[in-house]
Amino acid sequence: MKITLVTFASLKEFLPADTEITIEQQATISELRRELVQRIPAIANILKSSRFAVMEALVDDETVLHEHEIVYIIPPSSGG
Amino acid sequence: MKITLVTFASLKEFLPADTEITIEQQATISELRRELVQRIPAIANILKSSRFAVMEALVDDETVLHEHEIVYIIPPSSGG
Amino acid sequence: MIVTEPIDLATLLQQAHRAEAGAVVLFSGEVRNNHKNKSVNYLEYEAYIPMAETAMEAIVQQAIQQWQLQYAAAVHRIGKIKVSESAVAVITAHAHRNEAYEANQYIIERIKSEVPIWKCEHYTDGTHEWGKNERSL
Amino acid sequence: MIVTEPIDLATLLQQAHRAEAGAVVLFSGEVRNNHKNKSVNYLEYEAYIPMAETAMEAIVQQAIQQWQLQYAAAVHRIGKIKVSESAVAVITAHAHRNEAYEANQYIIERIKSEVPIWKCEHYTDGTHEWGKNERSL
Repeated sequence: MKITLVTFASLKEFLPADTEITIEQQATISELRRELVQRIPAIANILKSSRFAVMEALVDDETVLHEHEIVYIIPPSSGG
Repeated sequence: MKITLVTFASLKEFLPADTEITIEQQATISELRRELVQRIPAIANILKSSRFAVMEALVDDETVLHEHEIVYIIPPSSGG
Repeated sequence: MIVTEPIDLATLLQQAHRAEAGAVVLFSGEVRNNHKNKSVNYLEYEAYIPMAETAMEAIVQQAIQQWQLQYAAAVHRIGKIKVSESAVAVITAHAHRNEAYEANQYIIERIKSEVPIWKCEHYTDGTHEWGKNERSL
Repeated sequence: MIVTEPIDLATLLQQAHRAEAGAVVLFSGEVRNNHKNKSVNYLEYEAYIPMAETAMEAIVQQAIQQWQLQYAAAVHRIGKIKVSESAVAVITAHAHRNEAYEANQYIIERIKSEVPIWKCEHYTDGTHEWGKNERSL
């Protein structure tokens, strides 16, 4: 299935802000993490400390993704 | 000898802001304190926690006063 | 609140006076001209705006409850911000000053560690670096 | 500095921005509409002006040295001050925020306990009462 990834900050330098990718049906956030690290090993560290959100709400590693969903990858805050 | 007392805040309600008084030659601040408490017993407490200044500098209890000096009596701060 | 225009500290202050408040504390986080011994040209902030606004508002409301503040507000600016300009402002008003200071620090600490906003330092040598938060999530 | 006119917080803030400072903290001590369950009409402040100005300046300079502040200033207003108006303002600027907060609190604490300035609360029932400092000298 296809999902869209939205990235921010340093992650954008590895993965464009708005990227469509194809992953297995019923994949979880945790599987998405693994898939991304395999494709782009350089982001392993950032991903480890990033949170994920769907529809403006944080989601945990067990959350199951659905076709066409937009997944926001939120690296550690550095505002202020 | 004559000296002038300058008072502030609650002390003014007992002793006008600018009061000339006569005390013994060579009196010290400590003797001035005693003298004032005798004359106006109601200010004993405030005087105990007040500082004295002459010519914009704090003076201690042993400081000797001189004729025509202006003595500022500074009660505890309550600014801010 | 997230804004793209310069933060107007004077107006923020004006809105914070309350008859029951004896203390108003304003914090302004401003862009420094140096970072890790490198000369800073400007900063650029990015936010995941809807979540950032919700998170900031929740932090402010939490502080109002916890300290019984008369007033509190927080504003973060995003986009390019020049040296000496304010990137974030927090204002708190309380009957007493210790609470106003404490709540103010609480709000800025939580904004920095939790709200999805990111800083990119642009140096005068042309390089740039995304900010790293010392604390982990 | 001792002033008789309203304290202009916006101008104070404007003067405090420094390229090396990442944090500016402003404290405004304002007149509350109540004190010890009595309704306050206005406050009246009195100072022994020359000593008060010297003492405030010394405290500010001490804080600048101690925290290596980029900037610090303190202003106290005297005379009649209405509810919600600022009686005292302290502003500090530092590379980092913790120092800016800490130095700011240090300055206001010392002003309140040491500087020869006195407050008289005038209540709406027509009575008045000179402020007492909880701390002894």
